[in-house]
Amino acid sequence: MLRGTALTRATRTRTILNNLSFEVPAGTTATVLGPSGSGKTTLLRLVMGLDRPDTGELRLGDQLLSSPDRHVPPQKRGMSMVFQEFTLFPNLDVEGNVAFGVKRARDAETRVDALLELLEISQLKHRRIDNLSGGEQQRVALARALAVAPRVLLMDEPFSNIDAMLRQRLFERLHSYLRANGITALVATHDHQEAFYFSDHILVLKDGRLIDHNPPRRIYEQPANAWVAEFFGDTNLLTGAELGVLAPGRPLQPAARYLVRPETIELTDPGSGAAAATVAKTVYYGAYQEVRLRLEGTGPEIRVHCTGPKTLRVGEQVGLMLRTDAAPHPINDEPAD
Amino acid sequence: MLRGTALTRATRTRTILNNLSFEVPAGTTATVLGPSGSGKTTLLRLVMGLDRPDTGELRLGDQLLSSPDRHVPPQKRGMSMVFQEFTLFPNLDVEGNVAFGVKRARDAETRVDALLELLEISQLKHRRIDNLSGGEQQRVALARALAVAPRVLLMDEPFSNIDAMLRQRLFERLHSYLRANGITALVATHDHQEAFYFSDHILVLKDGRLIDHNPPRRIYEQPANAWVAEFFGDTNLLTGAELGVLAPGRPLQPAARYLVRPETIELTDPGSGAAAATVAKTVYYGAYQEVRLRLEGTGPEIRVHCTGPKTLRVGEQVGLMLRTDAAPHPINDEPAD
Amino acid sequence: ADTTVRVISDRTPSHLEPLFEYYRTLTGVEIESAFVDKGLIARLQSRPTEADLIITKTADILEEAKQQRLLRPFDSSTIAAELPARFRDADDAYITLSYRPRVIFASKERVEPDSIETYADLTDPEWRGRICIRSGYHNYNLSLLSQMAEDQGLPAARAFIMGLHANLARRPKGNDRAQVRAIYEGECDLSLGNSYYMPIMLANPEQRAWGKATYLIFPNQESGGSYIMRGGAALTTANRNVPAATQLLEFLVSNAGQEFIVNTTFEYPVRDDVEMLDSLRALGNRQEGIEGGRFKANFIPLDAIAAHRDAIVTILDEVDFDSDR
Amino acid sequence: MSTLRRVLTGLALALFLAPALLLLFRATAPLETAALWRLADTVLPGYVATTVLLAAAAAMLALPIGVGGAWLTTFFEFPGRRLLDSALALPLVLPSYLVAIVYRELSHRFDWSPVVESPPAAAFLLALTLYPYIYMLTQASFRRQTAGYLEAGWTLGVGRWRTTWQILLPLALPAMLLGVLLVVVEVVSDFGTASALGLRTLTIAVHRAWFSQYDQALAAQLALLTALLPLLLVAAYGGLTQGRSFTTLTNRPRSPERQHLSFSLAWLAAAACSLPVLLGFAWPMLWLLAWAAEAIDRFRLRELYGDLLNTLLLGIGTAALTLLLGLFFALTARAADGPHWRLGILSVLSLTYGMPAIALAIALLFLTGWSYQTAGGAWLADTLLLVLLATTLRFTAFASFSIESGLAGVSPRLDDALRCAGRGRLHGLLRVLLPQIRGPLVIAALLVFVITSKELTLSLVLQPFGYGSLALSIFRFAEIDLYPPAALYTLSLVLVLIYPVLSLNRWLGGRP
Ligand SMILES: Nc1ncnc2c1ncn2[C@@H]1O[C@H](COP(=O)(O)OP(=O)(O)OP(=O)(O)O)[C@@H](O)[C@H]1O
Ligand SMILES: Nc1ncnc2c1ncn2[C@@H]1O[C@H](COP(=O)(O)OP(=O)(O)OP(=O)(O)O)[C@@H](O)[C@H]1O
Ligand SMILES: [Fe+3]
Ligand SMILES: [Mg+2]
Ligand SMILES: [Mg+2]
Repeated sequence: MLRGTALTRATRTRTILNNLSFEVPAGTTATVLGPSGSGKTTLLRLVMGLDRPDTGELRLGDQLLSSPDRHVPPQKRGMSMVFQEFTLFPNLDVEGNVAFGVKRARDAETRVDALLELLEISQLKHRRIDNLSGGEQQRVALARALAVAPRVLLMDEPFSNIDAMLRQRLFERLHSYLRANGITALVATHDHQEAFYFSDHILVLKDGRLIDHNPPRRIYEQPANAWVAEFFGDTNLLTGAELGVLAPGRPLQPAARYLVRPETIELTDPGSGAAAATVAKTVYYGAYQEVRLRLEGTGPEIRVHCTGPKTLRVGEQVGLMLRTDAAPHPINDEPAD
Repeated sequence: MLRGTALTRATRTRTILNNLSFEVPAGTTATVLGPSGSGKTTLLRLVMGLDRPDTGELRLGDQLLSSPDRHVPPQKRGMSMVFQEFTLFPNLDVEGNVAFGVKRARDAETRVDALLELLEISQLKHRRIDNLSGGEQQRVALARALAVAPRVLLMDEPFSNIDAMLRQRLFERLHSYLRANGITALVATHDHQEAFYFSDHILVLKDGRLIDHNPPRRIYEQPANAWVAEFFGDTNLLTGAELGVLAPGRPLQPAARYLVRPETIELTDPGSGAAAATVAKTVYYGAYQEVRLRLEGTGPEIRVHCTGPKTLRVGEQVGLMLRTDAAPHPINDEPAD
Repeated sequence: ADTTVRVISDRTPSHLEPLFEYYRTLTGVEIESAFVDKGLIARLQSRPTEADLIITKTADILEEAKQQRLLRPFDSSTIAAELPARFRDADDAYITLSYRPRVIFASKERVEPDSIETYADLTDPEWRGRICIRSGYHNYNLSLLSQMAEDQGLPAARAFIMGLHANLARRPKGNDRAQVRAIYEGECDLSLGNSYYMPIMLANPEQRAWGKATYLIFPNQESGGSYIMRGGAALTTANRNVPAATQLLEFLVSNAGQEFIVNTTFEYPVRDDVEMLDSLRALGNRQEGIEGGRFKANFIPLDAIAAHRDAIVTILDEVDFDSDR
Repeated sequence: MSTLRRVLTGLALALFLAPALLLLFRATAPLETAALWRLADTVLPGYVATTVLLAAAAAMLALPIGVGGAWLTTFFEFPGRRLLDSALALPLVLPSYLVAIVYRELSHRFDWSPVVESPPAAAFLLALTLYPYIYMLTQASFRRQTAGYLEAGWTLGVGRWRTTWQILLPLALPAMLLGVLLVVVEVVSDFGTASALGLRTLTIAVHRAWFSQYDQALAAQLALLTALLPLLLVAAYGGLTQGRSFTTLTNRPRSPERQHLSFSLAWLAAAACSLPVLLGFAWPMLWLLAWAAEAIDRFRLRELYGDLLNTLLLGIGTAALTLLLGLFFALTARAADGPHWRLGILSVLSLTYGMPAIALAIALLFLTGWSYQTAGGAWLADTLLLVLLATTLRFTAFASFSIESGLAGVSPRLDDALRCAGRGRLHGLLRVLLPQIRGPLVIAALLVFVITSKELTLSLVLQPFGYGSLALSIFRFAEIDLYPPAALYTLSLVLVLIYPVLSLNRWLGGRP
């Protein structure tokens, strides 16, 4: 169990991390998610021990790792970290980088080979670092961190330069690798897809505060507040009164606000459905089409994701209704903290 | 019009770019998409003039930019570039970096301010670049490239460290900025979402070859081959015979292979639908759930994305059918080139 | 109207500057000087007309320069009248300004007076491991050995070199004074050095003890005389200001000029009417036949000396003269 | 690389090669090798052996002192670190031969002072006075490195020492090697120390051939032979750095924090850093002070005036010129594909620097001899300009090596970024690239200034009429064993040089 209690870190002018408390059960994966500049990297550096907290405590199991007056140095924490900017050693080749932290030289060769294999970079083994592509470097950095067999693996945006297909494969392998080796992982990412796939828990950071800390599904469907809801996907925030138009007959509180995900609204032929609307904008995303609609009258703009090949045109008239299996979540719009 | 003809670039041991020909009409945005190591960065460097092609030609309008014996140096091309690893100037602050390329000092101040505003980094104006977060650095790099008012803007993974919400905002603003200023853009990315949103055309690279070069929708729905299909989203590649089970009554050629996107298959209650299947695996992605199913009998595994809150369990029985509005695309499984 | 004369010299500036200053007050002629301690001959070769007058501490290079036609014979009845022929080049290309014998420094404690009379005596096995000397290739030694070769024949010079080398106490290193100091410090008993070093050492509080520990022997007084080093002067081929340059040359051999030279360098004058310095009078006073510092010098013509240089160097190389003992 | 640039570089290199070519001409036309063969049969092997031994031993000693000092002062905190950081460069200000003379004199005066007139002892003294080259270049390289590597090491469970050993030190390899190259070249072409200590080196042999034998062909042959040694080292440098990367990506250029050492280690570090300063500077300086005190009554500020002015003019002029040339060369080499230009330039510069100064001086004398007949040429020779040309030719190696070692650490991506930023090369050079190598640049300027101020042979041979400099005055007194006034002038020189050396840290702007 990796546990942070009331961690704070500040520079002279501003607070970067503000009173963070969290828990990552041993052997599970937690994702730190937040917008750019929210303090993800700072948190990871703090857990790694590269920086010290100004207040608060960090524990791994029974061991006190960091507190304002105690500090286990990073190299003694049994952790390893993948840096956002990789920080590979330029004078070593790929193999040298990956083998760098391996204690027993005898193991190094096989271990390195296995990891390069895992990350699909075997053919780069003897290449110089400086002419690898971005994604290749990133995988080398990942291999290097895995090679030391850490208790806790910290990864700062480990897949930011890797395409979806490869990422998917790596996800799966890495996931089972972490499980098989009982490694606790903390992943910083800005990509909620990554977070959904990978993690048992998600820590949502905003401006250095932890504003949600729950399993993925919970966060998507019952986010702590409107901001979290939006961060994890397109949203419609509708009052009970507005939503009532789309879902006549549901028991809704007219003044409350509800989170309605775009994929839970169905488009129907004009005239049918619960409400009539006009297409205001469409964006094609492959797997779905985002449609922004204006309800008849002066209702709010509503976003709908609709799948399938049907092409909608701006100005077209359609019908709208809430899917019957959808359960709109009432949103407490105050910030969580 | 930016036009490459038969561009090739090789190292001693391997070919990195192989006989690439493409066109980007003036004022439009094209995305170079491909897996890690496919040659995206190399292509951008070549267009920028940082590297020379071994064969082939590159033209901008009437001007010959690169050929094996002619080479307009990068600083004379009226282009600018955002690097994958940002490569900010470490001795200058944010303002200094962004203002670097602005020729007339008088313009610099307002121009820089406007761009910082656009990219939401105004508050960083006087910060040193070494303590910026990854996403902040990336935006500074983008601002720096925009500040020189290029004819052609090259961006190498410009949003890889930026969260979806911000990215969405930046997309929109950048898009209108590029249009408003008539800037031709070439964006390398591994993220097909980005490509879909942003681009008029997509260039799909694989192992240094251009294997598809079409508008987004065309690529998603009628990809050049199976690999492209998979790269742009989850796929089911089913023979006509297999697909027939899901869509009885459609005119399909039993031996041909069809691309069936997961979101075009509907799950129904067990017993109803065209075919019966068992849930093999589910993954929660927020907006949708990926479900892998095994058809009754020994049919292929089928992926379905289903939206809505219904939770499926592994082993559960469900019904399956192709959505009636879906138009499966026959796939020519040979590589495009 | 041009009243400056340009002098180029390899002498120590402090030895000439007072003289130039005096000359200026005397005649109003400005002297511009360059003290090129090294590579003077190369300077002459590459820019033959850069100076009007050359003053050198090793007249050998004037002979070399003459052969390369870099000198202008002077035309001066004064010099012809006042300077004995042995101090003038046969073609009046250069003159000798002063000279100093290369003599033997001997330990007062450990070397009996008159146990050595000639250079060749140094090769006596009696002195095995008791002689110090600076590098054999130094101009001073090359000149000495060349004179010996001219005077006594090359075989004699070779024998001397080998004998001397066999008697050395240590590897040749340091300058002439360092050898005297080695005698003082007991490392050896005899050394070769230029005569002026004795008065110079005696005048220097730090070195007085070295000088005091030794006495001077003028060798070869029974035969041709001690071998010498010469300082000299000559006109260059520049024709900017020949009369003024000639005048300066004349001044250098005048009584006043000679006094300046002798007083600063402790060398011997080329005029008999210049009074001998007290510090020089005492030199050789332990040696039989030397009175008031008057000794016999061997004035072998410079061209004859130059002819032996290569042969001497060859012999030095063969015995590896500067090697560790 | 553009054609214009090629041509310009070619011309500049030709200028640097001219002295060597003249020597080659003298050495081979007419081809007289009898003297050389005779020498080869007799004493030459000894000269070569002494030279090689001296160079190798001095380099082996200077390397650990220089690198060790740089390592300790950059990465650790210990008592006196601030002071020692600057003080370690101090031996630079004393002319090597003078230090040798001090130690030689002391060995005569005191039984306990060791005898230094042997090649190993001479190598030790040379190392003591020359290690600052390595120290300064290496330190500049260390300073530029990022804390990121140490942190990366920690995250892999690897401690500071091993990361330093396997990453930080190797990244400073160009700086160390070029520092060693400078030391070796200096030793090989040194005349003063060798002659003060009675060593038989090749450079001594060159002097001998020239001034004792008047044998120009032999002297030229020997001079070329001498310059060969540095060329071998340049080849070694090329071999050792080829195909390796020393660049640090620049997104997070934080320098590592200094580690606080435990009590005993801290004092050990302080002692280790003090020792070279004490032996190479403080101790000889003490004696020079004592000597100078004896001559203080002879001190005339007015006499010093001209010397001082010339020294400053020459030093500053040479520093400026070499910096420009060094930059030009280093940037050319950087812009070129492949290592050929770089090694070519290094070779030419080492050749010009590696030939004994006397050979360069005389070669220049002959090269410019014809021009003396012209008005312009006479003017050139009668001003300081010819000396300036000579010192520039000789010491551009310092500037170029220093800049080269700095640029080796700058990622080529930065050049790429500059070329894409829509501004001309000069703008990028001034605003970004030069600030990146500010340390090496300042060090280059300082080294050249200091070395030029101590320079002897070139100004001796090429001096215009009425010229004097501090170094010349020191030499003339030392030559006739007048140490007190020599010491006095040395103190004046030290006073001129010590301020820039001690301010070095400030000019480097502490840490980025
Ligand atoms: N030394 C520092 N001084 C001042 N501000 C700092 C310092 N280090 C970090 N910051 C600021 O703290 C904030 C959090 O930085 P951090 O690197 O943790 O963000 P992040 O969540 O990793 O963002 P990204 O996704 O962009 O990498 C940023 O706004 C950054 O500019
Ligand atoms: N100088 C080089 N020598 C050898 N191989 C190189 C060199 N430069 C690039 N490569 C290889 O060429 C391939 C293409 O590199 P490139 O950087 O263009 O990929 P990319 O598409 O940008 O990948 P990524 O998405 O990972 O950044 C990579 O496999 C890379 O290792
Ligand atoms: Fe003398
Ligand atoms: Mg970050
Ligand atoms: Mg790339």
